[in-house]
Amino acid sequence: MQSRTMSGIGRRTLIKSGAALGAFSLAGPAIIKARGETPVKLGWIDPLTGVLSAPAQSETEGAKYAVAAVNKAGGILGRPVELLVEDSANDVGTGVAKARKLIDRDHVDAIFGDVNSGIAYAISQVTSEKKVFHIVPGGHTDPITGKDCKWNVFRICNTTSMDANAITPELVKHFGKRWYFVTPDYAYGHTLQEAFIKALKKAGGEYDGAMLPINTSDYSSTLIKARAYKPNVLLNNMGGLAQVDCMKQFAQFGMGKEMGLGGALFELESIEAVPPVAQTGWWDMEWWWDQPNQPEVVKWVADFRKAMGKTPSARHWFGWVAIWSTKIAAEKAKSLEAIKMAHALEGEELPPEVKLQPGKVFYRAGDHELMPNIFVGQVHPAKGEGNYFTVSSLVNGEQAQPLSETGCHMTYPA
Amino acid sequence: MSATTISAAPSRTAKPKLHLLIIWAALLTAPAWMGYIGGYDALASRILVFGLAAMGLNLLLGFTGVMSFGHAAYFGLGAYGAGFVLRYWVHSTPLAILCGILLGTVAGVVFGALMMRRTGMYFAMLTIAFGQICYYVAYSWNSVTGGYDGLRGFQRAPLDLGFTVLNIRDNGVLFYYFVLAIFAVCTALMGLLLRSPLGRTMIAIRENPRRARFLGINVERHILISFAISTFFTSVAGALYALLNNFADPTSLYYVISGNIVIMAVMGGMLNFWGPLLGAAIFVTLQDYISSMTVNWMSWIGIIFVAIVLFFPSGVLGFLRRRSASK
Amino acid sequence: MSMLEVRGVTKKFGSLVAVNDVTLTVEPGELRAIIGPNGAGKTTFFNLITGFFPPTAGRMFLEGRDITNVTATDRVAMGMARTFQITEIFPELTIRENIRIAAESAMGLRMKAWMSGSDTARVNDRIDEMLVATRLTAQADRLVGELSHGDQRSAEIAMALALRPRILLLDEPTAGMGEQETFQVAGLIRRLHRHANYTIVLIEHDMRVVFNLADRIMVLTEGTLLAEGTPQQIADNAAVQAAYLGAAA
Amino acid sequence: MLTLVLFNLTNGLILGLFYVLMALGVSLILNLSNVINFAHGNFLALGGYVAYALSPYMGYWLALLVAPLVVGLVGLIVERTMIRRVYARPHVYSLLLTFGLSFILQDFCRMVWGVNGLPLSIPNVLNQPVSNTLFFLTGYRFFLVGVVVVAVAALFAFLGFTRVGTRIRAGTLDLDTVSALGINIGLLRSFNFALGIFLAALAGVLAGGQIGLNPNMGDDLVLPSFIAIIIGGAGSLVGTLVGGIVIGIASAVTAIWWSAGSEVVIYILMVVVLVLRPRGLMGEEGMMT
Repeated sequence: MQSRTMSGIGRRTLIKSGAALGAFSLAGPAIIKARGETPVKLGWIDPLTGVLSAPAQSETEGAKYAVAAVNKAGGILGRPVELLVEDSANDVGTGVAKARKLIDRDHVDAIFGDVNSGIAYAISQVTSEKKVFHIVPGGHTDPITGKDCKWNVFRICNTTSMDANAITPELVKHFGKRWYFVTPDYAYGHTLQEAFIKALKKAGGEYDGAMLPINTSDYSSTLIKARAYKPNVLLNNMGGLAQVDCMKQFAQFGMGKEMGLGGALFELESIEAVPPVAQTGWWDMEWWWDQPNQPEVVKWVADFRKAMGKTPSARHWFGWVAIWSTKIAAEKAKSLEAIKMAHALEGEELPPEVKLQPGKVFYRAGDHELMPNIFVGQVHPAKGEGNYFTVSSLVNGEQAQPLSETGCHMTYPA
Repeated sequence: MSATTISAAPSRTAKPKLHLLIIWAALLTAPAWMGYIGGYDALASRILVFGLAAMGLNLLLGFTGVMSFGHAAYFGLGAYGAGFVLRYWVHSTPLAILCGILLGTVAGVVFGALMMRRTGMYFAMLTIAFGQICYYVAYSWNSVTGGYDGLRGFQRAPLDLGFTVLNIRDNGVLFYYFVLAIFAVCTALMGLLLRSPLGRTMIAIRENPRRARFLGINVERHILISFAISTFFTSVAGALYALLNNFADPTSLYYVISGNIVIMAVMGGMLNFWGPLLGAAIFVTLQDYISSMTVNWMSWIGIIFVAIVLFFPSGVLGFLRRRSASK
Repeated sequence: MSMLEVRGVTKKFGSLVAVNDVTLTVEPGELRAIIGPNGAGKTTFFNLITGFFPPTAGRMFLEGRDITNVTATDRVAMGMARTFQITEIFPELTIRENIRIAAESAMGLRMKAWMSGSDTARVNDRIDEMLVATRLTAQADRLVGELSHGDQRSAEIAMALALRPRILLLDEPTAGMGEQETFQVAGLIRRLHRHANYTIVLIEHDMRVVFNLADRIMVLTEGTLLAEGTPQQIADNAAVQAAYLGAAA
Repeated sequence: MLTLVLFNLTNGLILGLFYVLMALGVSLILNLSNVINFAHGNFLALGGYVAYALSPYMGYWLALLVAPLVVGLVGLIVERTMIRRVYARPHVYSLLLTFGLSFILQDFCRMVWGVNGLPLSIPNVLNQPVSNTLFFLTGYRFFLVGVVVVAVAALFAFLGFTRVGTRIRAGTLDLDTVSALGINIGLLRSFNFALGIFLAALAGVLAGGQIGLNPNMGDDLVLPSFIAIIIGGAGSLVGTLVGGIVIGIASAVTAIWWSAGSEVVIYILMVVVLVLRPRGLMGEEGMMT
C-alpha cells in the first residue's frame, strides 16, 4: 500500500476507475512514508514445492543473498529492497494467481520467475499486460526470448539452443557423430532436441531418440532401445530428478563402457543427487563456481559458502544476477517504471562483481537474453567440496546463438 | 431443527432469503472490499470459479450422495475446450465457454456411462482413473494441447454486446462481474433443478437409494444424469478458469485439483446449497495466504483436510447450524 | 387372470436354501397374509416377488406377464409397490415431500427439470389424496424422521399408494409397534382393502391382525410351504398348530 | 526386433512386480477397510528415507527390513488415531483424510531430508550387470525381483495359512459374519493397514536403490497401483498381482514403439478391460457392485 510509485498510482487508478465501484478504493489508508524509507518491492515466484523444488530453492536462496548484498550497498535508488517470495507449486494457475496478487495487492516493482518455463511464460503474459518489469532467471524454453519475446521480459539462463550449440562440438570431438537422444516430451525437450539435431546435422552426424514423459523415473526400456542403436553417445536431455534417474540407470547397466554420456544442461543440485559411480559425462554448466583465475569469483564463492554453508550453483547465480540486474536497470533509468528500466537494461554490460566470470556479459538488446559464457566440461566424482566438474572451455553465448536465429521481434507499447 | 437437507427444496420461511441477500450483496461488492482484507480482483474471480466448480460437484456429492474424486477432469476439459476455441478457431469469449462446456460435459456423459455399473469405493477409484486419462492425454498430446507446457498464446476476447463492447480482457474488475453474471445464471439453474422433480429424485437417492429403487426410480440412470449435470457446471467453471488465466494446463486436470474441489464442498457444508461457495472462499483464500507465508503450506493444507474430516465433518455451515441448534 | 402368480420359486444362497419351491396365487382384490416363524424365508420370498434379487429357479407372473427377469424398478412401473420391515423413508424430508417424490415418479415426471402448472396441480392433488387416505394431513409438513413409528409406517404406505399400485406388498407393517399404533396401521390396511379394493400381500407377526384382515393365509417354515387356506382352515390345520402356533404358544 | 521385444517383456515383468508390491498394499487396505489410501505413495517415500537414515548405523541389509517395520508402525499409529474414525462415515471422508495425510507426509519428508534428491547407496555386489548381453539385468534388479517374490509369497502364505490371515480374507468377503464370530474387527483392520504400509515402505527402500529418493517419488506409483487393482478385479489379491504385472509389461512394451505413451497406455488398457469385462480380470461379480 505504501510503495505506490507514480506510475503505479496512475495505472491502478486507471483500472479502478473503469469499475463501477472504483470510488471505494480511494479510501484506503494513505500513509505516504518518506520516499527514502519506502522499500522497493520485488516479487519472486518459483516452484518451491513439487518436482522442480531443488533448483527453485537454490534460485530463491541466491535472490535472498543478493537482496542482502544490495541492501548493504544502499538498496535500489537509495531505497531498501524487500523480496516477496511466492510458491507457484509448479502449477500454472497458481503461478498466474501469485503474479496477479503480487502486482495487484502488493504493488511490486518487478516480478521474477519461474523455473518452470511454462509458468514463466504464463506469468510473462500477466506482466506485459500489467506493464511490470519481469526477469526470468531460470526457465529455459526458447520462445520466452524468441518468437514470443516481450519488451518487459529479460532472461538470465540460456536458451536451449545456446546450450546445445555450445556442447555439440565437444561431444562430436570426444565420442563421435552417432547420437541417441533421451528427451522429455515438452517444449523444453523439443526445442533442445531440435537445436541439437540442427547442430549435429551441420557436423554431418546421425541420430535416433526417445521422447519420454517429463517425470519418467524408470529408463530401462529406453536404455534397452538406446543400446540397440549402438550410438557413440547418449544425450540425456531430461531435467532435474528425471535426469538423475536416467544417469543412475545408465551407470547401473554398465553402458558407460560402450558409449559416451552427455547433454546440454546439468546442475550442481542434480550432480549431488547422483551416486559417485554415476557422476560422469560431458555437459554444459550455465555457471560454475570454480574459477581460480578470477579473484572476484573466488572471493564471492568464499563469502557465499561462509554465509550459506554450501557451494553456490548456477541457480544461485541466476538469483544473484536477477536482483543485481534490477538495481542496475533502475539506477541507470533513475526510475522504477518498467518501460524505462527495460530500455536501460538493453545492451547493458554486467560489472565483474555481478557477472562473476571472464569476458563481456550483457543483455542482448534484440531479444533481452543475457549473453554469458557457457561452461563446457566433464562431470566426475567430487575432488573436494563441490568440485564435481572440470571446465574444458568457455563458449561465448552470442556465438552459440546469433540474434537472427532467435525469431524475436521486439516491440514496445506505443 | 435439522432442516439442513431441505434447504434446496421449496422454502417458505424468510430466513433463507436473508442468506441470499447477504451472499449476493457480498459478491456484488467484492471488488470494492477485497483489497482491504488483502485480496485482489483475480482472487475474487478465482473464488467464484472454484465455488462454481464445487457447487457443480456438490449436485452429485451433496445432493445425490455419490462420490467423485475426478471432477478436475471436467474442470480441465472445460478449460481446454475454451482454450482451443480462442487459440485455434475464433476470438469469441461466449463461443469459448460453450465449447468448454461441450467438451467437459460430453466427457462426463461418456465416462459416467462407463463407470456407472460400479458403486462405492470402486466408483470413486474409477472417477480418479478416468480423470487421470484426461490428464495424460492433455499431457502427452503435444501438438494439440501444448503438452506439459500447457495451451498458451490465447487471450479472452472483449465482449461485444451489440450496443457496447465490454473490455473484459484488460479490465480485471469487469471480468469479475462477467464471471459473477455466469455464476448467477448457473446457480439459478441449479436452484431450479433442485426444486424440480429431477432434483427431488436426486435427493431421494441420497436419502435412501433402496426406497428410491422401490418407488420405481432407476437409480443408476439418475446417478448418471446427476453426474452429467454436475460435470456440466464444473466444466463451465473450467472454461472460466481458462479465461481467467488466459491459459490451460494439464495440472488443472490433475487429481489434486479434484481433491481440492471436494474439500471445498465438504468444508463449507455439502448438505447446504451455498456451502461449497463458502468452502471455496475459505479454501482459496487460505491457500493463497498460507502459501505466501510458508513454504511448508502443504502441511497446513493437509492439516486442514484432516481437521475438517475429524472435527468438522458437516462443514462450516453444518457446524454453525448445530451450534445454534444446541443453544 | 390372477393378479400375482408365483410358480415353484427357489432361492439358494450358496448351500443354504432360503426359499424352496414355493407356489402362490393371489387373485385381484384379495388380501393375502404370509406367516411363519423367524427365519422361515418370508422376507426372502418377498424380495423375490419384488425383484430385490433373482430366483435360483421358478417363475413369477404379474397379471399374466412374466416378471421373472424384470428389474425391481420396472416391476414398480408395472404396478407393484412394497414397504419394508424396517421402515424405508426419506427421514429428513417432510411427509409431503416424501409422497411427492413417489407421486412424481409414478406420473413419469421424475426426469423433468421443469414442470408445467397442470402437472404441479396433478401431483398436489395426488399428494392430498394420499394424505387423506392415510390420515396424515395434519402432519403433512413435518419431517418424517420426527414422527411416531405408526405415522412413519403410514407415511411409507402413503408413498407406496401414491404409485397407484395394482398390488401392494407390506413386510410386517406392525413390527415393533405398540397397541395403539398397531391398531392404527391395521385400520389403515383394512380400509385400503375393504373400501379401496387394493390387492394386498402382507407378512405379519401379529396373529390378531392376520386373522382379522386376511382373506387367505400361507404358512412358510424353513423356506417351504407348510399350508395354505382361509384363516379358519389355517387355524384348524394340525401341522400349522404343531409347527408354528404351538411353538408360539 | 525380437530381442528388443523379449528384453522389454522381461523388463516389463520387473517393472510390474514393483507395481504389484505397491498395489497389493493398497488392495489389502481397500478390501478390508474400504479405504482408498492416497498416502500410500508417501509411505513409500518415507520407507526409502527411513532406510537412508538408518543404513549408516545398521547397514543396508538390516535397514531393508527395519525401515519397513518402522514405517509400518507409523502406519499403525495413523490408523489407530485417525483412519479408524472414518470407517463408519461416507467414503468422501476417508478419501479426504488420506489425501490430507499425503500432503503432510510429503511435506514432512521435504522438511526433514530437503528438496534435493538423495542417493540411497546399495551394496556394490548388487550394482553390476549380470552379463553383457542381458546388460539391463543388474544384480540389483535380480535382487529386487527376488525380494518382491519372497514378499508376495510370504503375504499369500500368511493370508492362506495363518489364523489372522484367514480372518483378513474372510473379512474381505463378509465383514458382518466375521464380526459376528466374535473377531475384533478393529484390531484386524489396524494390523491389516500396518501390513499394507509395510509393503509400501519395502517398495520404497527398493525403489530408493534404483531411482533415488525425493519427496515426490511415490506420487507416480499410486495411480498405477489403482489401475492394477481395477484391471485385476476388485476384491481379488491374485487379480491385483496379475493386474500389476500386466500394466508393467504393457508399459514396457509400448515404450518400444511409443515412448511418450508408456504412462497413458495403462489407462487405455483399463478402459478396454472395463468395456470388455466390467468386473476386471479376476474380480468377483458381487464385489464390485
